[in-house]
Amino acid sequence: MDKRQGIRDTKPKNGRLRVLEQRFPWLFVIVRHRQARVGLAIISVLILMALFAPVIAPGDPTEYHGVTNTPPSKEHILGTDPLGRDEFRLMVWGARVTLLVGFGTAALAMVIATVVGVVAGYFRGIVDDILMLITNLFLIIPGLVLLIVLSAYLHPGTGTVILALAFTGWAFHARIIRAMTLSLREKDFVAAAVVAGESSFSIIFRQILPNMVNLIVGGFIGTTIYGIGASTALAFLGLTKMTEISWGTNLFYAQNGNALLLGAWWAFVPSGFCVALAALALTWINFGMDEITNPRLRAERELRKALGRKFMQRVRATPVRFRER
Amino acid sequence: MDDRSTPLIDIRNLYVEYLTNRGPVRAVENVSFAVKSGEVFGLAGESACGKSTIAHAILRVLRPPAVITGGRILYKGVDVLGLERTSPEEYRNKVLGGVTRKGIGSSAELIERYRWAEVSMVFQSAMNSLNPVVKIVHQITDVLMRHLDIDRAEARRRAEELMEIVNIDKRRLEAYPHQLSGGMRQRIVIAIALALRPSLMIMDEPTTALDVVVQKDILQQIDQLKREYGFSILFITHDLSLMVEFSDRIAIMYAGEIVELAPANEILNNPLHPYTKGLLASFPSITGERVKMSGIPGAPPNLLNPPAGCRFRERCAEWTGVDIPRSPQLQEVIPDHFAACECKYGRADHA
Amino acid sequence: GEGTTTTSGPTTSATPTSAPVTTGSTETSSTVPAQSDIILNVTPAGQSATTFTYNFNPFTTTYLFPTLAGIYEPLMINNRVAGELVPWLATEYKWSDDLLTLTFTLRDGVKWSDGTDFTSADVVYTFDLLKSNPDVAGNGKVAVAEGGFVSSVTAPDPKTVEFHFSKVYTPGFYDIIAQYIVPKHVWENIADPAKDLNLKPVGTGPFTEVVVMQDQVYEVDRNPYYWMPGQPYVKGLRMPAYSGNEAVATMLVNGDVDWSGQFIANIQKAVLDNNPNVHAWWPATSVQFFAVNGTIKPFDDPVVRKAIGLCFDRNKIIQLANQGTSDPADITGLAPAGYKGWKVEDVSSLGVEDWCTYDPAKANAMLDAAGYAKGSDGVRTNKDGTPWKFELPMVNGFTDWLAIAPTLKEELEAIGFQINIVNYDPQQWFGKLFVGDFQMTMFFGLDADTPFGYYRNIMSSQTFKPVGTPTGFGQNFWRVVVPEIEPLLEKFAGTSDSAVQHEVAIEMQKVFAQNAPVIPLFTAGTFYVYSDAKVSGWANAENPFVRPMPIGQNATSEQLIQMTSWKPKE
Amino acid sequence: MPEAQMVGSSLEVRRPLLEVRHLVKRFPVGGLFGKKQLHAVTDVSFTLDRGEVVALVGESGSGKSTTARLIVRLYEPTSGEIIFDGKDILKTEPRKASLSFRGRVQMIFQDPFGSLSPNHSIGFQLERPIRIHKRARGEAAVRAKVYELLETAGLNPPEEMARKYPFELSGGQRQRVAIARALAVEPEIILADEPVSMLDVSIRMGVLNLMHRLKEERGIGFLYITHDLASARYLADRTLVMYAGHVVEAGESVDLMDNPQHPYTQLLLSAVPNPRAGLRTREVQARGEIPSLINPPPGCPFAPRCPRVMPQCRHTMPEVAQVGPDHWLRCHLFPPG
Amino acid sequence: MRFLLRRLQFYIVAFIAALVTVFYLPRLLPGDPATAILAPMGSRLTQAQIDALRKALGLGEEPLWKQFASFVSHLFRGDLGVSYSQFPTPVTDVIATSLKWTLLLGLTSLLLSVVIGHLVGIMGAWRRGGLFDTIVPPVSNFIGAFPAFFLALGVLYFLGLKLHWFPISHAADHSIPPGFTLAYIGSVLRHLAMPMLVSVLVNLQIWIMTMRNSMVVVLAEDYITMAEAKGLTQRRIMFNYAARNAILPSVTGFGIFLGSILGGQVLIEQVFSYPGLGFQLVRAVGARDYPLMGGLFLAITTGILLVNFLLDILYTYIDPRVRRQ
Ligand SMILES: Nc1ncnc2c1ncn2[C@@H]1O[C@H](COP(=O)(O)OP(=O)(O)OP(=O)(O)O)[C@@H](O)[C@H]1O
Ligand SMILES: Nc1ncnc2c1ncn2[C@@H]1O[C@H](COP(=O)(O)OP(=O)(O)OP(=O)(O)O)[C@@H](O)[C@H]1O
Ligand SMILES: [Mg+2]
Ligand SMILES: [Mg+2]
Repeated sequence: MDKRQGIRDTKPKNGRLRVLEQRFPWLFVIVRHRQARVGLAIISVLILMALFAPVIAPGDPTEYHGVTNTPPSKEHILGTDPLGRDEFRLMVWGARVTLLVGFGTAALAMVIATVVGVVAGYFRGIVDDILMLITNLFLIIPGLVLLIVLSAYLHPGTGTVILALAFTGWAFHARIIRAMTLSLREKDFVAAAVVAGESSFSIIFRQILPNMVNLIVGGFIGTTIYGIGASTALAFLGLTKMTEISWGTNLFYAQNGNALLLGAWWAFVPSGFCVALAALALTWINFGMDEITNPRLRAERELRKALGRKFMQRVRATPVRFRER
Repeated sequence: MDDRSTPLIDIRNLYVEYLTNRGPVRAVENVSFAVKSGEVFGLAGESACGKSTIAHAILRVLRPPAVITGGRILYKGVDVLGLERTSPEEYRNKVLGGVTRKGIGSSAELIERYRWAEVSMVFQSAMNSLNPVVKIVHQITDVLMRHLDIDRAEARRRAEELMEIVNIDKRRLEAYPHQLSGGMRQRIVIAIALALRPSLMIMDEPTTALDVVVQKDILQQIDQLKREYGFSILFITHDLSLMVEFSDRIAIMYAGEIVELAPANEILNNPLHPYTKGLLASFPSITGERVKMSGIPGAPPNLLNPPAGCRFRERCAEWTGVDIPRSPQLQEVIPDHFAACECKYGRADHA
Repeated sequence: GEGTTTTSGPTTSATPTSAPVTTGSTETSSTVPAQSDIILNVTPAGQSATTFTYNFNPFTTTYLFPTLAGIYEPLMINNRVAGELVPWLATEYKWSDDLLTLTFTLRDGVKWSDGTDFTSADVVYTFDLLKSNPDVAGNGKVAVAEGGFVSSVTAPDPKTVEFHFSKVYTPGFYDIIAQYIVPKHVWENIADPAKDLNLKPVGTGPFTEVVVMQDQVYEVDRNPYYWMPGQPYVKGLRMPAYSGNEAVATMLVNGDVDWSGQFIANIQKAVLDNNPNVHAWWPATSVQFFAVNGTIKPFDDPVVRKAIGLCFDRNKIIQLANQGTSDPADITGLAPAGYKGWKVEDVSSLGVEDWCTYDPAKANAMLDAAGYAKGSDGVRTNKDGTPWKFELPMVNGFTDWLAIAPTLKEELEAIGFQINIVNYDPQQWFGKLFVGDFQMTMFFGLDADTPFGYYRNIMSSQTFKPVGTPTGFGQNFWRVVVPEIEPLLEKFAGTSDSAVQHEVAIEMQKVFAQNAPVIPLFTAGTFYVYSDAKVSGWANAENPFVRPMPIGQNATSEQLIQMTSWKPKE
Repeated sequence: MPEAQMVGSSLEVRRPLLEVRHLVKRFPVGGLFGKKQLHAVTDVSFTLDRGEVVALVGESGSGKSTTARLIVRLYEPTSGEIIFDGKDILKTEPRKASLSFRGRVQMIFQDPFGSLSPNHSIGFQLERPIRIHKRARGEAAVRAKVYELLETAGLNPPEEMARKYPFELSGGQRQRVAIARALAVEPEIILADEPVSMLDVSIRMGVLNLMHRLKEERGIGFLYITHDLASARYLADRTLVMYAGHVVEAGESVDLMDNPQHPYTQLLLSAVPNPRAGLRTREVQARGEIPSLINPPPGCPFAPRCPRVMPQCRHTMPEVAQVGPDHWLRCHLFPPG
Repeated sequence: MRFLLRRLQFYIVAFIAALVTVFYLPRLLPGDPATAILAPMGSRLTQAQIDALRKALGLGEEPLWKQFASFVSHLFRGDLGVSYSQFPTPVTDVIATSLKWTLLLGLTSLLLSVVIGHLVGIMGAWRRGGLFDTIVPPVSNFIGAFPAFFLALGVLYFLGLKLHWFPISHAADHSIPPGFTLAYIGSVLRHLAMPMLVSVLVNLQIWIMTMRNSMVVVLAEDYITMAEAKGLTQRRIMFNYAARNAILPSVTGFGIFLGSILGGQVLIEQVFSYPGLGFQLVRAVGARDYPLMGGLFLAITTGILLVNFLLDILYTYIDPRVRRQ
């Protein structure tokens, strides 16, 4: 009967921190959630890599080194690619365009999504009907397919890729934001603001938007993943600006130079892993974000932290762990 | 505590905590009470004082991050908190007596057998406790077929019977929950709770979401059934008027602890604990003179970091200024009437 | 069947050829080899698809391999790597003295694959079809279509065909011999020759029997009535679908392909080292060049064009573009393997200073001397002060170009340009190119039968169109006109004397070298990969008897020579 | 016009500040083509003056909140008149209410957790109405006004309270903030929509007493919406009983609850738990569900459940009848006149 | 029923929107498609020939609306025009050859990933933080983070070229005549293995995470507590109570993700030379084959609309709540 297993308790937090946490929970998620923390670390490293590319890997990434497909060596720590370019430089510099496209897409898509979602949700009626019809259309039309078709009409370039990706990637979040706006609009604090005499503009910016920061941040991260993945895929299909250095074009040239058949893993692996790492890191951060919108997700983790994994039994019943008093 | 008859369920020194990232929320602290056969035992107290937590603990269906950190819950002499380690024989002897139910396998399964067959529960959110995508009939028959050795047809027949008992047209068995009104759903849940004729039925604020008229109607029906079948009821509400109307004995909870325990009339006519008095002063009357009422100033303490000693002290009008280092213990101030107020009634010498 | 002698192969009486050429198994055995059951897997160039849509109509532009040069055959083959004219359906040709009548003698014993005899009526019918149907395509179309040079085609007897010219134009010979001949008795029953899919083709070629047509594979087996005894050696050709060059590379490694026409990057290590049966030979048959828009200053100045020619490090460029599998081009702009016999052996004999060797210092000196001053930012300006800021278009999908883009930019900037690389999709780029809406660009090798056609396309006023009007494909869209070339062209077209033509061709090369209308970069290979796992008799560097690349659309007839040369594995 | 009288106190000569006449609200429901309407409020009339508390009671869904939201123009009425200070604001201010109206009529919502914006500090939320309505000028003045409001609402110390965020407050404190916010514009009338129903029982009295104090000290008129009859009796001068969108009975609170005349009021009162009476003694007389508000049948809405139903109840809505001084109802048992 | 009618309205509007897009997009763009298409056909084309081809391609001189009307009327006769790049094959024929393979690969991999993903999601959520849950979903995230073509190339190289387990390209053996023979079906399945594996690996995480999160939400519902209190078996709670409700959001998600799955398939088709609509689309884009692009886009979109409508019907079946709306 007497199971005196220890319960590891969490330390209570000081007041100011708690206020901050309530206001910007998504900032705290990262600290608290192990996966999100690792994710943030990874993505930060990748962003720093992009920002400090000239410092980390000095020199022109397109420079031809006279040797192609050399395995990693002292001069080329990640070898050279089929075009005789230094893989390390390509990987480091490639972060710039890929991350720019990812974040750019996310920023643009979320602006569209937020505007459409909030306008539709707030003004409702015919505006809502029309905007949602468009949104649903975009939702159902396959993104990458539309993207491929669009790429036929647009001039290949970073800007157009961002534009096309944002164009195909906003709809899902617009719908979520609209739903949230609709529910927030019914909240009494919005009604209270109306009664207090606030203007629609002020209500949207002061009352509704601040409450959707979580959603917008989550959507931003999700769209970034989409942007990175889809731009890489487009590059692989040769549909982006191919003279640019990005992880996608690196992979394209590796494949184009038959690096696989040459056994030149170093031509594929660095950029491929970077894409995967970025996507994984962002996915993990979003797992953390999920816990804000769904606090139930947190509960079990706390219990596990305190009791260890053993509390789970075949039949689910509240665990009994006596505490010494 | 009680020597006249062995209680049906005996809760002793129960502790329950929710382990949150801000530290443990001590939702139930050292709570002891017993429910006798055939009695309606009321658990009253304002919101968040731990009533539902106790109810869920009895069935061990508390959700993470809840942990039971102390005490015993003896149901017919078997400790529910140790069912995993109870032998099936002991359980059969003590709990089942002569009653035949579906066979019991391992100890691990005992908790499933104990649930509903022995103690059933009408949840606080009864409206939401029906599965929205499953027809009513299946939600009734699945519990029958799980615990009784009967076939589908028989289960269905019994389901129809149950519908009759709670006064709903049996054609409604084919309905989905959303097709029924709140009152009907509530009655269905009660029907399910009655399905196995358990010895104890926990009713956690079964009527708060309902209109007063419907509420009254349902409570009368339950009362009727209780007298017919003779089960005990653990009745939970924050509405003292309703509680007094419905229960035999009442425990008043405050901030995770029981502060007063007495027969219903005693509570109404002779409240001992200042909190109980305050509570009674929070319900204006529908009859008589309009008198100014005070309520209780302040707010209940945060259970994350409850103050040491008496938890009501901050709000108490009768506080004498004495600091008591640990929580006041329940003591029998007058026969059958317990109160936990050490600064008024002195220190008890037993727990 | 029982073979007879080596002389049964086609011979030629055509003037340019010095010696009779034979094809097939000529040297070794005296008997016709027994035909085999071997099926070769072929991935022809330009036919990437994961599912096939079937079309064997030679009058469309979307037929499948081997519609041209396989199912249908031409009168003669201009075998450019060998510098020979190979008689095929016609054994002989003759010009009339006034050069206005061209007479072909057809080969005896040729049958259509349905057993019908091949006659001059079929040839006449084919050219009539081209003439009367505006929407059918064909190599001979230019001869008979409106504005063409052939006024009528007649057949005095079943074995003779006469082409009556409306003006003297001897290079027209090559347009005529390149036309694939279809059977009159089949095609006269086809309602719309431009749109028929011709799924059961009847031809004179070695492979005519389409036996398998699945989503991802089709097979064409040998013609039971093929006129060349004992040919073809293999039973059939099977064409698997492939999504692109990289897919072919893996298929080659896996042993799934025997004959292919794809560029394979790093072919040595990627494929040849991984599969010992596979070999490659990439004869240089054309030249890739760099073109500048002659209507824009300073590109109208030959000095500037030559300076650009000097600024490129061709060896580096070749490494990047194709891992060194081709050679630097020279100031004639001609590819050695494409114009054998025409091209001067020694470029210095032209007496023009070399501008195709890397020498940026010299280029700068030339430009300085010509008065293009360098600004403080290192960018030169025109005499009117406009800086040399230009856009270099790069085309997605042309990976060899994309690979050298940064180098081109760097090297051009070293002599005072400022280059902005802009990416285009191929179709966008094509659209801009031919109307003259570009400043500078890369362009791939042009094919022509002789230097006549080649230089005519490059710098003649005959192919010039004003900016805004599209030029023909690969015809002087850079809009540099060199008047000195006109009399030479006229002289070439006005004679059937090969010796005269060869002399004129050298003059033409000189004119090219003096004016640099385009800047030659490097020779472009014919991407030919084969596996000797099943058969031998493949053309290769040791035995370069033909340019053997399998091509689906816009096929050249040379592949017929390879198709009739396979023999048992040694 | 008897309906108009139904609510007005006969003793008063001068016009009350707020007068609601024949207010009707129908919500369109159903699909694109559906012409179904939900009759949330039907023909509601009453008056409310400064310094007066009028309770609006009735069970869930009877249209209490809708009535309040109509008055503060959160919803547009289908028909009816809202006469405020002698002007029909529906006519003079179509579509949206003017700032001046909003400065005089405020509302408190049921849910103290939902009516405060979680992202702004208490101080900010109190500042906004002060700034919008220019009740104070200058940073210092505004801050002083905020502190004063917090103190009035019993939130001490005000400096600390102003810095807090809603999640840091208990339910009772939040509801006090909501009241302070309503007071910020110095209104004459406050519509309180179930202001205590979400609060813990022991805290409710404090909020009710605060409202009472404001009425007494500042002469603010309250429309107190609740389903708790006892608290209506405790706080309100007059009480209106609503059923399915209709006001079925109205009168002086104590009088109404001691002598309920309408069968529905009687039923309601009988169902209120009464510890002294005990559960078993009284039978509830009526059963059945509240009728659907979507395209309801004609007649008295209570007819289906009424123990004393008569044939005419099912097709005609009864007229207003006066049964005592300041006690009115709508029931066929009490014909007008 | 009303719900379905409303949805039907939407699908009709969506279909019309797709039609208009397909028709007008190429025609709205500057430049003449004919010039671009005909340009590479060789210098031997004469002007007369170009004009004739233009006529044959349907690039007439009629006013746009008339062209649109004839486009629509042809469409309803099952005529989507003639492919430019595969002239004179009708677009419908081109689509027909690829369609069955797309469906085979798409549906089998979708089915497999949905089934596996849901099972893993259910299991993971049921024992959140358990050993299974700590290993399987993160691994699937990690794999799913890689670009589809990257995985495809890896699988092709290791399982195909190195281990020779599966054929490296195409949908069936060439030597086996197509038909309902064991040999042919076997060969189709062997060829399906690697593309399907990649498709499943790429998509698995979507379903795992959707289901897992949805399960976690549902597991917090009161009716689950009630089911537990009822002493029902764990299996029954897991599937009848939890999964059955948790699957509802996936059903809607299913329709939305369908598009992205089709997009991902493009890359897989490319690597394995697998026949399918995706590759056709990329090729059509490369060749500026507007009729084919339009036809493919229309086919894919219509397919997705259709599936979504079927899902709506399914949804009303499994969620009784929407039936009444
Ligand atoms: N999942 C949880 N995590 C943390 N704390 C919890 C959780 N569930 C309940 N609590 C806390 O436990 C205490 C008791 O809650 P419980 O639900 O038992 O109260 P109650 O008396 O039933 O209240 P009510 O009348 O509102 O139903 C409360 O302080 C509450 O905040
Ligand atoms: N915006 C709306 N659209 C459609 N119907 C509505 C809307 N608001 C309220 N209703 C309906 O109008 C009726 C009256 O609602 P109201 O909220 O006024 O009732 P109430 O008396 O305040 O109830 P409660 O005590 O539950 O707050 C209800 O049936 C409600 O469903
Ligand atoms: Mg509770
Ligand atoms: Mg309300």
